[in-house]
Amino acid sequence: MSAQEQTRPQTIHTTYREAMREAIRDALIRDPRVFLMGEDVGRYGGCFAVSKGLLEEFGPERIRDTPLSESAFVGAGIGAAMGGMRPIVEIMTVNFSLLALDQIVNNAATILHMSGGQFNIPLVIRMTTGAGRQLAAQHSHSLEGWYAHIPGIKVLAPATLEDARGMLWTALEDPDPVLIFEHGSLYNMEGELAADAGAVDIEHAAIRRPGSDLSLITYGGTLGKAMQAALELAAAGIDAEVLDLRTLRPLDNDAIVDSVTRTHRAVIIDEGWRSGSISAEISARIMEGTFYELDAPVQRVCSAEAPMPYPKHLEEAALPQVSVIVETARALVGKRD
Amino acid sequence: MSAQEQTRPQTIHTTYREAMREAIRDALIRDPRVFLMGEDVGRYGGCFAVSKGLLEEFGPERIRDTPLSESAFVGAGIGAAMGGMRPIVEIMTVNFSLLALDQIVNNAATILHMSGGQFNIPLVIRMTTGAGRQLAAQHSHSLEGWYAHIPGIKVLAPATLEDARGMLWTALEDPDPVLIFEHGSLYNMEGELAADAGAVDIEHAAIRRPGSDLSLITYGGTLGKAMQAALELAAAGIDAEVLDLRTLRPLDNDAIVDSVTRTHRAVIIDEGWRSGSISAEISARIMEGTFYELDAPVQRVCSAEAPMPYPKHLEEAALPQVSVIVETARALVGKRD
Amino acid sequence: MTAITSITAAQAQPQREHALDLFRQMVLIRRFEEKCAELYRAGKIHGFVHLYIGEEAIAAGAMQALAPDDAVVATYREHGHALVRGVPAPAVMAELYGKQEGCSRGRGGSMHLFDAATRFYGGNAIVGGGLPLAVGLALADRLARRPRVTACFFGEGAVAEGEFHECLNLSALWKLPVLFFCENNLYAMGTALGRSESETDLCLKASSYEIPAWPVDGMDVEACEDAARRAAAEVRGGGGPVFLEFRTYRFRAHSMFDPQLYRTKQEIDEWKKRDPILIYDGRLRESGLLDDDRLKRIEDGVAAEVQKAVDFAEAGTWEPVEDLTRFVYSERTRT
Amino acid sequence: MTAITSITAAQAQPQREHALDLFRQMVLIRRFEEKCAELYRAGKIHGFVHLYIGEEAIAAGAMQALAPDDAVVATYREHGHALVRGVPAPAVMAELYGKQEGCSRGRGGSMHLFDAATRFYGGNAIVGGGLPLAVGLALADRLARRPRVTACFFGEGAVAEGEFHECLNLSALWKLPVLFFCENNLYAMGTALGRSESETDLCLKASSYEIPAWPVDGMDVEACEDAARRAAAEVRGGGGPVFLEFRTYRFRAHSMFDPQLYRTKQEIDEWKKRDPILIYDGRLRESGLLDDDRLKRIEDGVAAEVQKAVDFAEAGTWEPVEDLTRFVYSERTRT
Ligand SMILES: Cc1ncc(C[n+]2csc(CCOP(=O)(O)OP(=O)(O)O)c2C)c(N)n1
Ligand SMILES: Cc1ncc(C[n+]2csc(CCOP(=O)(O)OP(=O)(O)O)c2C)c(N)n1
Ligand SMILES: [Mg+2]
Ligand SMILES: [Mg+2]
Repeated sequence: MSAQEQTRPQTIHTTYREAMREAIRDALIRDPRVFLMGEDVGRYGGCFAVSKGLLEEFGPERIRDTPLSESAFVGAGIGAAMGGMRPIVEIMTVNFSLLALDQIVNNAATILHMSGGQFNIPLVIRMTTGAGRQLAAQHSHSLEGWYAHIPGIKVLAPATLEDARGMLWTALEDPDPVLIFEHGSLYNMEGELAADAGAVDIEHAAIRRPGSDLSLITYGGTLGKAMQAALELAAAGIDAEVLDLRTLRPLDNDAIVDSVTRTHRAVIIDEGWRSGSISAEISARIMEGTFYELDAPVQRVCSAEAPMPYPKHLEEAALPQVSVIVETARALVGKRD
Repeated sequence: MSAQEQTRPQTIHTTYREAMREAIRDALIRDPRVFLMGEDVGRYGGCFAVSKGLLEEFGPERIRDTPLSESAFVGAGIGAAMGGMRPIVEIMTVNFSLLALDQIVNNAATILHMSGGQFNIPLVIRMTTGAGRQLAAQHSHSLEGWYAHIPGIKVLAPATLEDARGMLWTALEDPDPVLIFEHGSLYNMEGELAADAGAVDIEHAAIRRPGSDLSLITYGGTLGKAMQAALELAAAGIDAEVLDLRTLRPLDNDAIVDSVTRTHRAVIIDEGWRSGSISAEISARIMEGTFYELDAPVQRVCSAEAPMPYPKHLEEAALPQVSVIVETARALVGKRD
Repeated sequence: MTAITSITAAQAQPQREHALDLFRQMVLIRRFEEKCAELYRAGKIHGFVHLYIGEEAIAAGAMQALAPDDAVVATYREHGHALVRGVPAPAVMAELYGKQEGCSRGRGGSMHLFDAATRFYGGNAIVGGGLPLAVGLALADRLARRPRVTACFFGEGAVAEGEFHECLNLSALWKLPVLFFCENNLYAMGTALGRSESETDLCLKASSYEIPAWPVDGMDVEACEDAARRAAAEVRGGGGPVFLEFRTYRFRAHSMFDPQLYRTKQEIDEWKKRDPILIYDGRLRESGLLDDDRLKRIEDGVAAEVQKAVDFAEAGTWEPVEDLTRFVYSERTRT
Repeated sequence: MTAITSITAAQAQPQREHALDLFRQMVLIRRFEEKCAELYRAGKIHGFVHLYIGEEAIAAGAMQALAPDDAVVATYREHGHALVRGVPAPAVMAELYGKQEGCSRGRGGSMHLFDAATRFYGGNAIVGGGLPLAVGLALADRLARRPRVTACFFGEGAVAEGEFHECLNLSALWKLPVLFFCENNLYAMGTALGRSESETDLCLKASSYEIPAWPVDGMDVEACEDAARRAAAEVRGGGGPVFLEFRTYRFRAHSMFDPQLYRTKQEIDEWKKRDPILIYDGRLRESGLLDDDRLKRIEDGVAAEVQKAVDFAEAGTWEPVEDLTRFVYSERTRT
């Protein structure tokens, strides 16, 4: 055992928001080609305060406030990436990204392939996703799984402080467009982070809790709920594994299949609307990859198929909840044959 | 047996394109609130000649050419529907619908729910979908399955002359937004249609060929390929059932589960990119609905996960083909345990 | 191009009752929203709430040009518009609480007020998202040969969105009866107009679609009313849309979470001298229509109305969880 | 607002060689595309093909203003732009055949010509879809302090798209070096300009963003060159974007499937009198630069070049099916 391994790394107490900000700062310092552009990233201090202070530190050329023109500034990010820069484009929330979808799907995702490999697009697009803050039907979408349908882009969903801190740099080093979805309810998440935390891989899912009785498969905003459910299940004598997908495109198929091959049962937890969500893809992958190892049908805990209502009680009823995960898992394990 | 049933109905020889045009004509004649609006639906004669001749018959108020402004004219369709009209909005192809996605997802799909039931939106949006005509990466998308993720809208995929003729009126009678996806390769499809063909139900999938050995589940542009595959399988002694989903949202869950419960095996054929396609949802529904009846894992035949290349041989390689369906089905049936 | 006329403060002596009613409407919005801020802090109202304080003259004035069967489309900053349009204050407050007695059954909250009875089509939280709806409502009226107009309110931030341009063009091309009411409060969240538009004269943009357009003093309720009436008359005449730029200022933060780093206290104080209620108060006193006594009666009446709204909201009930997916699709049978 | 100046036919006597080269470029485009039409009918080329015939003066003239390290963004009607920009004719033709020797490896076809060597960024089949890319390329140059410009060609139909407006505003606001080259051929498929724009003076739209803009006779190759040079000089000076409206006409159908119900034969014939090649032919003859003999040599040279392109395409190979998913993501390792 080396000296390094013996010393426990120093940690700092931080939040998901600060980890994300540090990641942006770090990138701006490391690479002069990096700049941040989006609505109110500068003078306002960032819609969710992620970019607060960066304008003062890096100036308006590199912390670039844009007009309300999602299609133009996302497309300009694509062009700037082709022109040799490393743009980080922030779309305030995933709901507004629909206005830029043509640029993302018809340009960012296609140009490398349809140019026969000539023009790659090293662009990072960050956006907030998800519900939980009573923002109602036009501000609560979870469309990261939907984006994961598009070949040519990569889709990340950092769920931990490490990933909030580390995924951005890896994404910026990637030669292709990478979308990072930050769940709005995570920004205030606090915890310890290694003082020297840095880039992380974006190719592998992570087992956040090993277990043997069933796999809880999830990502992003629902990881915390899955962990909580695993705790409650443990109390009931059920040993749940929690798999954090981390990257939704490309999916880490091996990790999914391995986990379920060991546990023989799976519950997928996904804040997207159930029908056509990424949870369906995961279920299909399990079907295809380890059908004969399944002891019971894979289950899904997703959001109710309705636009998100404003009042707290209805929003909670619409979203995946710990109690439902626990219940679903218990029923599944009970169904042993 | 009544006299009516004994007389074989008169049929006419027609095409999918003409059936669609007759459906539009019929709607314009029946209901003065109906109008057609979109790019080049009038003077040009319709991008795929569907609306040819309608301008002359109904005039420019009701056959309304629009500027290249997808977001505005789709949104105007939503507004006009709320204002008491029954608009048929044509988006030239699904690729351009991305420019109108904000209006479809954030307004059309949400307003009834978030207004507490006050404002329904009796809007029909028609668009061409799919590949097969060497139109390359920006004109060959199959996003109907993607749209099927959105609660609040309905998604139809007419694959037969009857459905091309009959789905529109039913969609117009529906109080909510309905999207109709017409696969571009179907327009020239010829065949016999009952002279008195009219509205059809949009709630049920249809068994286009009954069978007992496995279910081929598909819709829209790939129905023909599935039927052809069933023929070839029959020659090899395998009796395949072909289920045409017809409506992708809401899915006819019972039909899917019933069919697979009888055949114990399923192959889903879908022109969408595999990951996150509607085929994943169907696989997940089978997992959830009839897992214990499955004799083998459900398989999917989808498009390659790449932007569509232009040359014929690559386009064909990218798309689901009869030979692959047959091969997949044979392997699946061989896998009896 | 269309001539640009500057409308200064109203000249005509308004009817006594009407003037006091305008004043009262502004006071109602102000007190209602002050209460909202209080209730937000008290944890009764949640989510995003955008106050209209400082901009009351626009809704109060412009809405006078509309008849009951005209339509209104607004943004997420629409409490004032809903109140002046006639959505009952209790129904608005109950909506902010999320109670099922709210004007959107409690499902919309502050950003999504809807009301069929007054043809109030939202409450849209996507910047620019309401404009196409307004164009479509006007198209329906045109096709049905109904002499209605649709008023569409939006902030100057929306001018940068592509949808703004598509909608101006489409409505002008088809000569549709839309009133584009741009509320230029100089900021879109933290982005000053000069940092979002290369040309800050917004009327020029409307002119580039052959749409008549002129700026209005948005702090003067009578100027707002006059301009809106003139515009509405033009639109009803069949000449197509009109664009008005109401120049105003929001006195409060963008929403409840805004440290306002992007503007100075002095700038805010400067504008507060032009408080539309203050100004109109002065004018009404000058012309003898208002005195302390009458003011008190107005304030008392408004306070009672606001209290009634709060009581109604407090007494309201939660929509049962079982109804979560009701109205994803219509319950009505075919029409 | 910006002054609008009308540029008439070029005044300066161009250099002899340069003039003949301009002429030759136009002839190359014409003959190349005539061959395309023939090959399409022969089943060698497929998909959507949009011919530029009639509009050659714009690409041939405007491209002269660009240096080798400037960038070009075009539309689906871009054969001419690619050829003049220097993408080798054989590589273009092989692309139309779908052969892997094509400039996009055969994957793009007619609507998606790409070429890194000449900084030719497509070939975009979404109307308006290339404009944001041009803005971004220019932004990169600005941030990297490179004195380059980006020329963005698009049709007048794109002016109705929201993206057009967002991009004009963004580039003007940030003073980015973009040349917006609008090819106004009066029709977007079957939709005449007057049926798609309420205000058909396109330069007015650019002016509403404070972008200098003027119309150019798009049938006069020297006028196109002069205007583009003037615009490029202005843009290189750091003043931000310039918008040029090239007035032109397409002589052929929109694509290969268009019965042209929306315009009359007379109208087409009227415009054909202004055929840019015919006009320049006349002018060159007048000034003694062209005679039958020289014309024959040019035509022969072009014919040989086109034939070489066809031969190259014919001899080209199909990309192996195994490569179908290559370049969905980059093969390069991290940069
Ligand atoms: C398409 C879209 N982008 C971004 C936002 C976030 N956002 C909400 S309000 C706002 C500012 C809008 O400013 P303006 O239109 O001037 O209206 P105001 O708030 O000043 O009344 C922004 C950026 C949004 N709601 N929609
Ligand atoms: C967003 C979008 N909508 C519709 C189309 C279909 N379409 C292709 S070309 C075209 C006409 C464009 O006209 P214009 O911009 O004037 O260019 P031109 O073809 O005249 O060169 C249309 C409607 C498209 N490609 N993209
Ligand atoms: Mg504003
Ligand atoms: Mg054109």
